[in-house]
Amino acid sequence: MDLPPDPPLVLLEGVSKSFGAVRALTDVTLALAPGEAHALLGENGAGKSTLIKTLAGVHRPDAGRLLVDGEEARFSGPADAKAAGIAVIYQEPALFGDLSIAENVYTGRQPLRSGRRIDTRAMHADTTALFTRLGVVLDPARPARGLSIADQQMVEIAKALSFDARVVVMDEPTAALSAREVERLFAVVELLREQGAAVLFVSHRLDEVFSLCQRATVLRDGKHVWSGPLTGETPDGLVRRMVGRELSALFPKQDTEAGDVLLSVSRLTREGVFTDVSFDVRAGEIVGLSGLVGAGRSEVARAIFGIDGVDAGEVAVGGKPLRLGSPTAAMAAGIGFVPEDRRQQGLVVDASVERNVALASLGRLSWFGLLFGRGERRLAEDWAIKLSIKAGRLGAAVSTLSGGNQQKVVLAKWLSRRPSVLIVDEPTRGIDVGTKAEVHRLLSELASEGVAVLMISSELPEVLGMADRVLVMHEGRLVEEIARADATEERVALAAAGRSGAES
Amino acid sequence: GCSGTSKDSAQTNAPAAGNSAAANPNAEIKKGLKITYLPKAVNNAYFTTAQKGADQAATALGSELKATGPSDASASSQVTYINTAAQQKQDALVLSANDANAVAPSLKTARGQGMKVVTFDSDAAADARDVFVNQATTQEIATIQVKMIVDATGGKGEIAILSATPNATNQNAWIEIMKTELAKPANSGLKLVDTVYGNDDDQTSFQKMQGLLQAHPDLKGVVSPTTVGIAAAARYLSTSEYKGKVALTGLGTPNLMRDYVKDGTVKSFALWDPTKLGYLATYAAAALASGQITGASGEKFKAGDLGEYTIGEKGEVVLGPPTEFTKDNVDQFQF
Amino acid sequence: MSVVAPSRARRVTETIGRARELGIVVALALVVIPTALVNPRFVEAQSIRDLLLNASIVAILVAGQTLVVVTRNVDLSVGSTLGLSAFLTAQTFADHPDTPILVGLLIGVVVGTACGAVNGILVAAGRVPSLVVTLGTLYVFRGIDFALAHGRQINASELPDDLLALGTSRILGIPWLVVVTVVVVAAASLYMRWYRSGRDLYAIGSNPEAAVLAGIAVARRTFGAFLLSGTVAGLAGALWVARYGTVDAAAATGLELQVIAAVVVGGVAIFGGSGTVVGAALGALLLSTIASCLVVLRIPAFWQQAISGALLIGAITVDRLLALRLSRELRGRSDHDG
Amino acid sequence: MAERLRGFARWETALVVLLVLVAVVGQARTGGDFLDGGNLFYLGLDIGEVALIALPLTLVVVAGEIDLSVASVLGLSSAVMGELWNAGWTIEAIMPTVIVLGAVCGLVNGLLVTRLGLPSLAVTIGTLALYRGLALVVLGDGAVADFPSNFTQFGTTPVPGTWLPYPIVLCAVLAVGFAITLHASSFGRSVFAIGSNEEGARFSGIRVKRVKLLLFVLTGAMAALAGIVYTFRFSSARADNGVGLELAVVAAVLLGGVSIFGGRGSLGGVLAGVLLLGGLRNVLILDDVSTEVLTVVTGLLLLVSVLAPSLTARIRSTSTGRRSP
Ligand SMILES: Nc1ncnc2c1ncn2[C@@H]1O[C@H](COP(=O)(O)OP(=O)(O)OP(=O)(O)O)[C@@H](O)[C@H]1O
Ligand SMILES: Nc1ncnc2c1ncn2[C@@H]1O[C@H](COP(=O)(O)OP(=O)(O)OP(=O)(O)O)[C@@H](O)[C@H]1O
Ligand SMILES: [Mg+2]
Ligand SMILES: [Mg+2]
Repeated sequence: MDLPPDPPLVLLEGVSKSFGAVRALTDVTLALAPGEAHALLGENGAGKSTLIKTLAGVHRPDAGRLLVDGEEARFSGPADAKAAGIAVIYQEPALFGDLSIAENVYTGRQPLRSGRRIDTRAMHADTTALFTRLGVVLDPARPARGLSIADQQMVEIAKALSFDARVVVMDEPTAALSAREVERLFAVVELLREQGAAVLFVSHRLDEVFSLCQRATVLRDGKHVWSGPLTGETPDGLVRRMVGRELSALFPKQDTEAGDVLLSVSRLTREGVFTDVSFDVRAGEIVGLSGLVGAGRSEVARAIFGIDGVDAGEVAVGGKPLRLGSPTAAMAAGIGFVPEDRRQQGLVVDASVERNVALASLGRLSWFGLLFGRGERRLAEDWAIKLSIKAGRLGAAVSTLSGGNQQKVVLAKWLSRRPSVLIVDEPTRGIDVGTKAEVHRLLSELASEGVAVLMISSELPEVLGMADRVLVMHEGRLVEEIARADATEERVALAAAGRSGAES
Repeated sequence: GCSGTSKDSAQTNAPAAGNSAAANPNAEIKKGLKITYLPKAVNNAYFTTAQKGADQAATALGSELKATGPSDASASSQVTYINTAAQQKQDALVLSANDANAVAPSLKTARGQGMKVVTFDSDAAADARDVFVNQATTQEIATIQVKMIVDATGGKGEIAILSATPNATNQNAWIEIMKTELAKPANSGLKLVDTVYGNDDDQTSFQKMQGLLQAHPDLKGVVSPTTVGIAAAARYLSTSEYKGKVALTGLGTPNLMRDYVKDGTVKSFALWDPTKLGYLATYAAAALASGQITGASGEKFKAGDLGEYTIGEKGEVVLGPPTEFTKDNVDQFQF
Repeated sequence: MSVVAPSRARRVTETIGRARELGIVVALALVVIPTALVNPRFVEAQSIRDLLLNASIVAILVAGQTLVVVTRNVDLSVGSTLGLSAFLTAQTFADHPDTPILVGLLIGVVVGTACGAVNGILVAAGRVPSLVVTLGTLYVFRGIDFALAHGRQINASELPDDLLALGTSRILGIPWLVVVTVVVVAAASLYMRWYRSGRDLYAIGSNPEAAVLAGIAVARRTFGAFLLSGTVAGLAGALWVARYGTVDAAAATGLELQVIAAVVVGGVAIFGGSGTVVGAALGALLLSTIASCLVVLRIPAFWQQAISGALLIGAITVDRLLALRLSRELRGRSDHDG
Repeated sequence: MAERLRGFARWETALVVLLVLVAVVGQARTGGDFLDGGNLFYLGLDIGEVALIALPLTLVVVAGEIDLSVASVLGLSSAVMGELWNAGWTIEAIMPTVIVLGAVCGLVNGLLVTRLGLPSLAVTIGTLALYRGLALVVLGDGAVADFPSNFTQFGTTPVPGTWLPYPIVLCAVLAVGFAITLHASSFGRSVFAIGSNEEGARFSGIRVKRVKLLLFVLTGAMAALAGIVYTFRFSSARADNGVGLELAVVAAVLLGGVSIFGGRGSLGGVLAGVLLLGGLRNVLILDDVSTEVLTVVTGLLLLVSVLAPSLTARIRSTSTGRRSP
């Protein structure tokens, strides 16, 4: 075990955590030294957020212990972690929409004046000062509801900084930020380090990791794989540690002949969200839709499927115009849609696996609206075998399944309808390595059967490995289309950042 | 309607399961009769007082009196209790009906099973009970209220009525006759301008009284033919600037109204003694259950301390004229 | 990133924020002015005092209910709590005529607080939906009330005059009861506006999961909100005795619906997170004023309830449309500076 | 969550056990009066309207909404029935008209909830006042009581040769329909999906608004039907018929194990809940237990119905070291 030179500020030792059947963490050890920026790396679902939530007092570990300043600490809730000087920026911003930005920053710690009253003026001034440090212009008095993801993330960062914490944990703080804000953030982190704080940093962008951090810890499938200084490490080396095998094996996209145009989107516009989006997807093709978080990719998919209305533009499926604004019409036309947020949108997690699988096929399974016999069960059994869904019983609630298996349930739900056009939004978010490969194999297989697949993904390697063509969105516009042969990580990333067209 | 059942084509409800048995005026009152006392609602002070009389009568008669009832005075809430009494094979039921019609079907069924039914205070449909013990005739009650308001206002000006619920059988009957009385030339100085409903709820009545006074700047008097309403109205008047300017009268209990007749808010009000009403109704029930009477007009029965009563038209027994209370006599009454 | 100048943004949000209370004031004016034109008596001192008095007890309850509703809960038991505390207060005075007024009032407050504590423990520690819990305690408290009262009605003649005077006497022309109401509403509104624990209530209702992550003691605060709602209902019960002078076990039956209606009309979101005590108290005033106006305008008795119902629906519809507009406004602005 | 589900399943079992207990103890305490045909007939009559309204309301609550205006719709339909009868309409024409009227009341609730996105709790508190007010406008303080006996007898006499009241027979037939709709139809699956995760339902192509609208309409129509039954049973059409009944219905639905947050519940549980509340009331009244005890028992049952499943779920989750959200 490689331990940092100084006694660690915080030491997590042999921590394990399970959620039902999912082992999110197994015997993980992590040490944070004062004055260091420490990267926590791993694939989606490796257990990074779980480890962080354990550190933050949100989860109680099943085994292992937590030492702060060498003393064993027991957090019964986030308040205890805060009191111990640990500030956390969670992966999903958790703001109070009805409260002002300043109050969000200072929840429970508002500056007071006489009579223990909240000093609003001081609070606003302090907030403005924090934002100035971060180079953001936000009105501290406005409610947090309606803030963009990036602004929400900045509020979260300001909140963590306002603590003067000794340990600052950041779970993918940069995912939604542009280069300028990232720079500011890094400057602030440097400052924190100089003051002797420890920073735990999660990011999928390895260049950021190398420029910011001194040491790193890699998790794979909830297990500790490696800890050490970053000097002398290469990005490839880290990736190999995270993935555990060579990348190419992961993306077995078979080559197929593209057929007729099955999905045709033209000049689709939803004001303030995306503008003038046009593209085609052909039978047998997987088209990747890339871009930064917040670029509006999910919104395009939602509009095609009829969840949101549009202000202009048309969609045709198999040459026939589609009535927009109605998921029922989209389904009838042969579109299937695996949404990005499986717990909220993809599944009814309290309901059983079979109910979920059958939910989009009720019309077909019923006879004059009545569900007789075991139609749902049979459908679910069928697809559980096809996709090797691991569930105790098909009658068990989906919430008891592991993330990957939940994702497979969503896929089963849509594949069982035999769609001609399949839209998948972040199909592998939060699912483990093995399952990810399986999902990729499935998508590839579907394409080879003549389905038109539109795949939205934030993971560049996934897009590059799977897509026949890559479309890139930036701030609501389609900025580039790149053929598979020309698609490189750099080119897609540049386009996503809005700096395309430098070369063609 | 061409072939369906409409009001014109339908026969009205079948006549009551008639009392074929003949009365035996000399029959002894049976001992240990089981009688259920069923007020409009259990938490109503008026009925709690009446129950005292019923208890006295039951003790005197050697009967077993059981008081029960719903907590709200809605139209149908008594039916369960009527059914239960029938199920428990009670000999007689002493009842003040929340709704004359709603209780009728279950009363008929219960009578079919041999239970005798006496209504008091508020009648049920005439064919659904044996005897109705009326506190006073509708005419008497209406007349005395008109007389009191004429006295209080000097017979001139606008008046209004603050009643119980819009559906209250008694109040509506009294109000009808009061209107007829007011239409007489002798009372032409009084003009009835409004009728409002306090739902026999203290707070609502209180606020409806306020509203009345604001809505009618020239109002000279208010008649409230309900004990809850008059008490609430008096309380409002006594502390408002209208005290002494707007007259109030109606039906109230001495205990609730004592302060207000003494401080001059109210000159007079009327009521019968609810204790006597409960007492008489229980005697009637026992007489019926013992076969002394059948409820036919002209039959006579003895009601303990109250003396002998004769059954009148439609099986009605009248307790006696209402008493008018003023500051001079109110202290003689405790109920 | 936002590049909107803060001054402009602040102005927009604040105007819209205030508009919700302003809206109720305007609605009040719309109700009062025409009525006063038809019947000038409506705005005389006695009448205005009566309007305020009529709204006062509900307004007190509304102050407590707002605390609860803001946390994304609801307290349906306030009517029963009030009834129980009113009866016990009245009984104390009736059976022990020497009881000092303040002690008697305190008894009501303590009874209410105890009821609130029961609700609070069940909801916060049992982690069960407050709607069901308080529907249950609505029955339980009322049943206990019935059992204790046993048909007894306590009336003004059994109560000390000093107590009754509290319900009718005035200071500087303002009825005492109204003064107490204003104090309660002001205290609750200051608490929710200026104190950390008050702001926590908004946070809990706005985003319960985030509240846990932010280290807010959700269970304790929720308990506190129910406790205070009970305390306030207890106080309202004691004042009820003073105001109406007649109490039986059925006092304030069904009042909970009026209270919730006032809260909703007053702009408190039924799913928590937003709304003010002042707004809700104005809502109570609006509803009771409407009821008075209908009488004063000589709207036939049978129409009054239908009209109040329609106005209630109208009020929440307008409130909803305003809120939708506000959120569209906010979204529109962040879209354009993206 | 699974524990929770199993907990609920067990609550329904517990309801049946409680029912049997009430029957046995009731039978013993009342000297055999409880399970007597005549008494069962009364019991059936007493729960008839509550049961009729509880059927559709179960679906509404499972879908995550609530309708507090049901008792007012009942009152309005009763008042309109009386008014139309006075106007010389035939019963055969009045009944469908009144049911359509109830459906329209439900439609108004539904439109306010689905089109304007208002919370159903607030909307139906408003229409609770509105519909009751309209009933008063229609019939005022009048009571119409001269309905023909060949109709009122459906509310006052049992089915010949049995102790079964007609409303219960009607209710049983409809209950089968509602049970199939909720538990064995694609519509029912949609209702559950909407209740547990409205957004997820929308993403599955379920027409959330339409389903909810339909449920409110159905509830209105059933409340009107209950109004007809009520009117015949008491031979009395009045504007204040059924005041306060909404709490009894909601209590029965919740007691039946339906989650107020939607997504969980069964029609069998609700029927058991209706029977338990009605049966217990009946036993207690027969046993001369006072009204106050009745009220307390109703409240306690409600508390137990939510606390029991939640506590068992919690005990399990602490044993697995897990925190419930
Ligand atoms: N509350 C929960 N209940 C059940 N399973 C959970 C829960 N939280 C996380 N998991 C599972 O634990 C595993 C680890 O999840 P975690 O969020 O820690 O991954 P991560 O490394 O942060 O991934 P990402 O890079 O996508 O954020 C996943 O399989 C996930 O589905
Ligand atoms: N800069 C911004 N200004 C205003 N709103 C924004 C901005 N960025 C994102 N949003 C809003 O935030 C929401 C989230 O967008 P979302 O993150 O789903 O986009 P996306 O491109 O699909 O990203 P991903 O799928 O990677 O999460 C959208 O409703 C979008 O309108
Ligand atoms: Mg994560
Ligand atoms: Mg997205």
